[in-house]
Amino acid sequence: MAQAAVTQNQHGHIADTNTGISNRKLLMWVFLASDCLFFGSFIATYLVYRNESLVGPYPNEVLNIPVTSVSTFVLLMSSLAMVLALNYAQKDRAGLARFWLLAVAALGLVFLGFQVVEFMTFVDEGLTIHQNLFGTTFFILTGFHGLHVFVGVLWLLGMAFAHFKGALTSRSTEDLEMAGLYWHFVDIVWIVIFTVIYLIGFSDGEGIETISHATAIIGG
Amino acid sequence: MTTIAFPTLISRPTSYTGLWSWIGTVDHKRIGTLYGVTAFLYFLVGGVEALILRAQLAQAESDLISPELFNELFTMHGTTMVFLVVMPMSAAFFNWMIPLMIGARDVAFPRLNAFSYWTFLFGSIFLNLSFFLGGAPDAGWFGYANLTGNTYSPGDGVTFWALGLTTLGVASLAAAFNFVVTILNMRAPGMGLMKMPVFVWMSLVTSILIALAMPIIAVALIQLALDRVWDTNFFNPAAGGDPVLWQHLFWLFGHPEVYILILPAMGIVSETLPVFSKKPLFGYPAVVLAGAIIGFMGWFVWSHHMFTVGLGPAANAAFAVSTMLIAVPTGVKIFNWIATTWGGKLQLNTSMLFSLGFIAMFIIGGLSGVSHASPPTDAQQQDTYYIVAHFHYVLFGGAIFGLFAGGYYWWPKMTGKKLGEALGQWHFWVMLVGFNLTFGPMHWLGLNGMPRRIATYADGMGWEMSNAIASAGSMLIAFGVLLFIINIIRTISSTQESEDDPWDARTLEWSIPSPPPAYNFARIPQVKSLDDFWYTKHPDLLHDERGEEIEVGEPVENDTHGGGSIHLPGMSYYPFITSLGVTIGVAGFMDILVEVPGTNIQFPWLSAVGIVIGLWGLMGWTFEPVSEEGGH
Amino acid sequence: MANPISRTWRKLFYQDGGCHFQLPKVDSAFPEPPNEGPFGDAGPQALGWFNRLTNNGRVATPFFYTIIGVILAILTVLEVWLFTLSDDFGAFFVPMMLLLAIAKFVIVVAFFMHLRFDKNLLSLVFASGFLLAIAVFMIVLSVQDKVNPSPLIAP
Amino acid sequence: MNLRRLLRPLRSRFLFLIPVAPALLVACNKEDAQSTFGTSGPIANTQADLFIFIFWIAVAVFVLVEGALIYSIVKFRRRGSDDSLPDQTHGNNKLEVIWTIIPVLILIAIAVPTVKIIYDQDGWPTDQGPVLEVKVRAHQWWWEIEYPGEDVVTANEIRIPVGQWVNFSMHSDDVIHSFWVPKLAGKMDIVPGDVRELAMKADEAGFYFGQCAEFCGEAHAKMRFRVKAEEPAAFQDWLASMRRPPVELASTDAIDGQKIFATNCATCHSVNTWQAPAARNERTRLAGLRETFLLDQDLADEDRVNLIAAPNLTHFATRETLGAGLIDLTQENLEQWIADPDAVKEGNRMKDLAAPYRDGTLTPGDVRQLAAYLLELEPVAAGTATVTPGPDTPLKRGEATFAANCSGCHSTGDDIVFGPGLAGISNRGEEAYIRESIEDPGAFVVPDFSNAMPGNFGTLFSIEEIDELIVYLKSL
Repeated sequence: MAQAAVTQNQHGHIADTNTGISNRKLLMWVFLASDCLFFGSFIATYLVYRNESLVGPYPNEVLNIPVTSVSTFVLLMSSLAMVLALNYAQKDRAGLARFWLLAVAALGLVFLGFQVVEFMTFVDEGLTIHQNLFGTTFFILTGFHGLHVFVGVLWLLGMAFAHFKGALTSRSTEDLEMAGLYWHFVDIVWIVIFTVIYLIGFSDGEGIETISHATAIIGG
Repeated sequence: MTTIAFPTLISRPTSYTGLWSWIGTVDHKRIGTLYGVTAFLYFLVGGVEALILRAQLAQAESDLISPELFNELFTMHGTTMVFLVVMPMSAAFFNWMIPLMIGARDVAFPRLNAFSYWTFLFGSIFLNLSFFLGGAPDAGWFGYANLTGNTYSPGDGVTFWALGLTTLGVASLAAAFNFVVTILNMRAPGMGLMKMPVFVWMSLVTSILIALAMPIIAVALIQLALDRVWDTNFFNPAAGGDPVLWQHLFWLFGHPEVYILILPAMGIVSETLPVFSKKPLFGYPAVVLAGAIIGFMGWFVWSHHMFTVGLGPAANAAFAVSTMLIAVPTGVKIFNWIATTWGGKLQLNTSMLFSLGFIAMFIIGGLSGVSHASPPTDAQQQDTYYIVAHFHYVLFGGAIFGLFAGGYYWWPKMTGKKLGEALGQWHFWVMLVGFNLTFGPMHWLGLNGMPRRIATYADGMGWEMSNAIASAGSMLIAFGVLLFIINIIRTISSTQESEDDPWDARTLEWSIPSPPPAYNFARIPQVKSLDDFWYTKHPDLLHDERGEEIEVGEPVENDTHGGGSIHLPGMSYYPFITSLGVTIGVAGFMDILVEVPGTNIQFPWLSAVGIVIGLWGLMGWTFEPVSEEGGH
Repeated sequence: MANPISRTWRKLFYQDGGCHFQLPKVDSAFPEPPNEGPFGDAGPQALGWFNRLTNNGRVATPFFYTIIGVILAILTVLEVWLFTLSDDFGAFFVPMMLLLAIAKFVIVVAFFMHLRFDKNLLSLVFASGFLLAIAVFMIVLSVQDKVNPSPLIAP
Repeated sequence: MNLRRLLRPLRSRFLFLIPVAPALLVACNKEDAQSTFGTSGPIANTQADLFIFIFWIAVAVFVLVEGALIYSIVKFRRRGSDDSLPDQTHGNNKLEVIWTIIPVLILIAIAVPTVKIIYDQDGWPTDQGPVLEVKVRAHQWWWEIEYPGEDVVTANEIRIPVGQWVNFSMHSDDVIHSFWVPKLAGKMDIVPGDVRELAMKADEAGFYFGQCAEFCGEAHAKMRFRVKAEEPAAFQDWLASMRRPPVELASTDAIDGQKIFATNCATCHSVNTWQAPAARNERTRLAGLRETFLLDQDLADEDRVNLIAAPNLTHFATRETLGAGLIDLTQENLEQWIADPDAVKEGNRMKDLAAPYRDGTLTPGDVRQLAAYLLELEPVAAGTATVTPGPDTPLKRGEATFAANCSGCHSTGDDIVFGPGLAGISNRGEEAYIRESIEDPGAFVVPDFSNAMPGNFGTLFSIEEIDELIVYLKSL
């Protein structure tokens, strides 16, 4: 029992900390706050260069909203699967937890598949990272998001296969919770990207300064 | 928790001496020492670079070095001093002192801490390798686009710069996360946030600033690197890209960075002044609050670096006002420091002299700062030596003096020996005189119209005398540093031990032996008030001036970890390996891409190697138990 | 909790957990840190409204999460549907889209990422990063708009 | 309190003031060329005044705060081995409030005039007569100057009239530069892909020093220039002289130098923009280069750098400096410059681009002759103009375009310079053939010739210019 207590302590047992939050969870949230600025910079770059591309293809010529809506939906549902996996793990139902965990990874892979197909289609239509500002900012922003998803998938698969049974039960759900927080963050970044770049940005290239309208309305 | 054996491939380090023990160490004190030694070596490198620059500028029409070399040297001088000296030197003090000051046995994530150091070391080595591999970066430490593009910087230097700084950013971020968690979570029982030493407070603010500012520069550097390696268009005017965006991203990071550099020094003097005045810090809540406000307001002043870019009168006016406002909390700090000395019994030893020198020089830097917070006057001062004078008064007279104060103050804590006082006094005065000789005349130079970053200047501009004085002063500074090195060597070779608490200090780190044992605190202290340790020593002072009794805590009877024995995390090579992988992974984006057959994809093969190494390190890191079974 | 509706609600959506989020009391040898002074509780107090709105210390059931997931799905469908009608909304389109995105964002953060159940400090940490990003990049966008109204080739 | 007694222990430590003193004595001499004091224009005057205002406030604060600090150090230093503890004061809320509010008041005193001046100096006053527009294009590492509406193009020396507001509208064709004439106005950065404007006025005649203030690469230190403010009449004379033809070349060196110049230098350097059409062509040519530079994304990086327009040398001998305000214009300096430009200004691209340097065929004699030629490039005196500008016909404009862009390689006779002589070209084919040969030189190449003609004339010239060029060519 002493052994178990020590191990728990090393994992930042909640009782040890001043805030009552385990070290790792606090670390994760600080990291996520920091990552907000990371994606914020890329999104801001995209918005600064809205309607500034000198040559096409412009967003409305290549963006495929129906397809991306499906992939957005897939990612959103993966978040649901993630939270279910964690919930079952907390209830010591390792089998169900692993099932949902694999579902998350699978949905993540489907999302990545959509993204690969999307990128290839865009390149076929002449949009590359060199082509114009839209290409540069779009590919690098969504590419970095895709990279985050990919890392998340690896992490989750690691949790599901390589990691031990203990991690999927209530005795040490924190490992899973970390992965979950990361996964949900990747999802909310996509929520912003989907709205700002796909739905709002679809009209770009025709010189509509919609964002400044939005800032005017929201700010005023 | 079930532990499944994982083929970690290498056995964990066990010896506590020798080279391997340093590579595998996760002890915050050892890592702090590594940071300190590395930063000091880079201080010498950056100093030599500065001396060459000053030698070139000592006289008009000088052709001692080529303009190309001059540009490389001033770029690397700035980059080195900011990223490889002041930041890691602050990190050295963070590492050493935060756990000791808050009564913890280590930082929250010891292995992550080791990872931060090694990543910093590898990144800095990679950055400096550029001198030998085709030319150092020569576009300035601020790297303004589009001079950094392939068109105008065709060599590899700027790519080295962008990728090197990205690596350093990873190191800083990991360290910052670690310190935020450590400070928030690992305080001794009873040490509320408003009972923390000011140094810990400033470390917290600094770490939060790093955590939030570093991602921005990382993105800017990634964009720059992609522009150079993959021909993207982020800062390419030919495709409609706007070089001003770089300036926004850079200074959005760069201004918080200024506070990242100065706040640790402010924290240090907030510790030394009360100790050597034998008085509590005057207005502790105000000093803490001012530091936090500086940290917050520092986010909304960045465009004052861009007053001459032509952002328009509205933006200039708004940023002028916000910039002036930030002088208020800074002033509050200075007034509180002076009030701390007021009515005290000042012990004017070297550490105290450096602290007072910090205040004196920082006031000058702050006042010259106000004059370019005003865009119309800044229009004449921007990009001149006046600015060079200003920020050296803030960052040399400020940050470096503060770090020296901390060095002299904590040296006995870290090594168990006091640095020589006589040499120390010489060191301070030579440094102070040299510093003012070097950077004082630069005020005149700037107002006399001498732009920054010029490799040479014409005769007859009225700049000769001031430049000659500045160059002579720089030699004096070098002499001062030499005295410091001699002092270190003499101290190390001497046998005279210092007491555990030679300064009659106030904070928890002095309550344990010097140098501290590996486990820091045999008993975790129990804290009841600010400066708890001081009141344990001076129970007669338990009544403050309002007549309220200040409580003093007793150490916690039992160790928190089970069994009553102290448990320390085991050493590990994996942070080192992971750092190596990360650095190689980033460095792989240098000009060594191979084309994937049949496609037009440029594949950074070296990055793949780095990723493999990094993954191996991560796997080992994850599956290696924190400590050996039965190790306690 | 005599109210049958609230009882049903609790039955549907909450369970008493011996789970992770319900924090065990600290060890008695390890006393609760005393009041942390003017700033120690400032964050949690400022976010008290959030605390009151949420049912602190409870963990939801899979059914509850599914409901949240369905709501998110509905919001997404709504977004795409409104997008197809974007021409009808004119200047209101963008703020409407942003509001929907914010709603989804908040729901995921609050429920899926448990901020609603967790210590308020975590909300403070995340909000500081997120709101700071919004603030500074809004300023960048407004400043850049004036500098660079359109791609410009020197005449 | 006896001050002497107080200071005694510290006296030796104030020795540091002795070496610092010279630093304080080397105060600004406002006569220095780039001093920001002793200014000569309303913009710089106001900026200097505001600085002085802030300076005295800063001095007052400095004396008070440093004084308090030093007083505290001296008064409260520990004497001997006094181990007693001083009074343990923790703080004083009243003091905190006071020293928060006082700085706020001081800063308001600074902020109010600051904001007012920011708005005052945005643009120029409209009630002080017409404004002179001057276009500045910054290059690595020289300045191209144009007086729009006057058909005058020059480089590195800007002439402006005294007492008239001048608005500089500035572009950069490569990296960020910063335009700064300390005596007249604070600086303004010039960002590629955008326009920056800076208005200023010179109150007295003078030769004002200027310098690029934003780090712009290797020769940044040597990217200087001059602003010559003259009485309005003298300025108008100068403008007129820039439209007069050059004097007859006198020395044989100069005449030989002209030939060397035509074959080796004229591709980049224009000397004939005294003709109105040529001046317009120069602008078009530079605009074309710029457009190619900015918009042609397929251009290799090396080629992009090489798309360099070189300083205009029309009536070069009337200038006073050489190498972007670097050295005085004398025969000796000019020869040194031509013989080895890198020795004077490292980084400049002349040696990479001009054939004689690449081939190593530039002899000292050539250098002497070139310098002699350039130093004779002066406008004829007013009233002695022998050539009255003829009617501005398409033929004339075409001739000027040809002279500026083509004559380096093509003669108008039958001889071959680099390219074929063009006499009787209208007999060789239809107009469409000529047009295509200009726009796409590779299209019809006579077998013996390898095509060496730059392929970018189609983008470089406007349609009208090509039309005019064809009119001229058909007349041969």
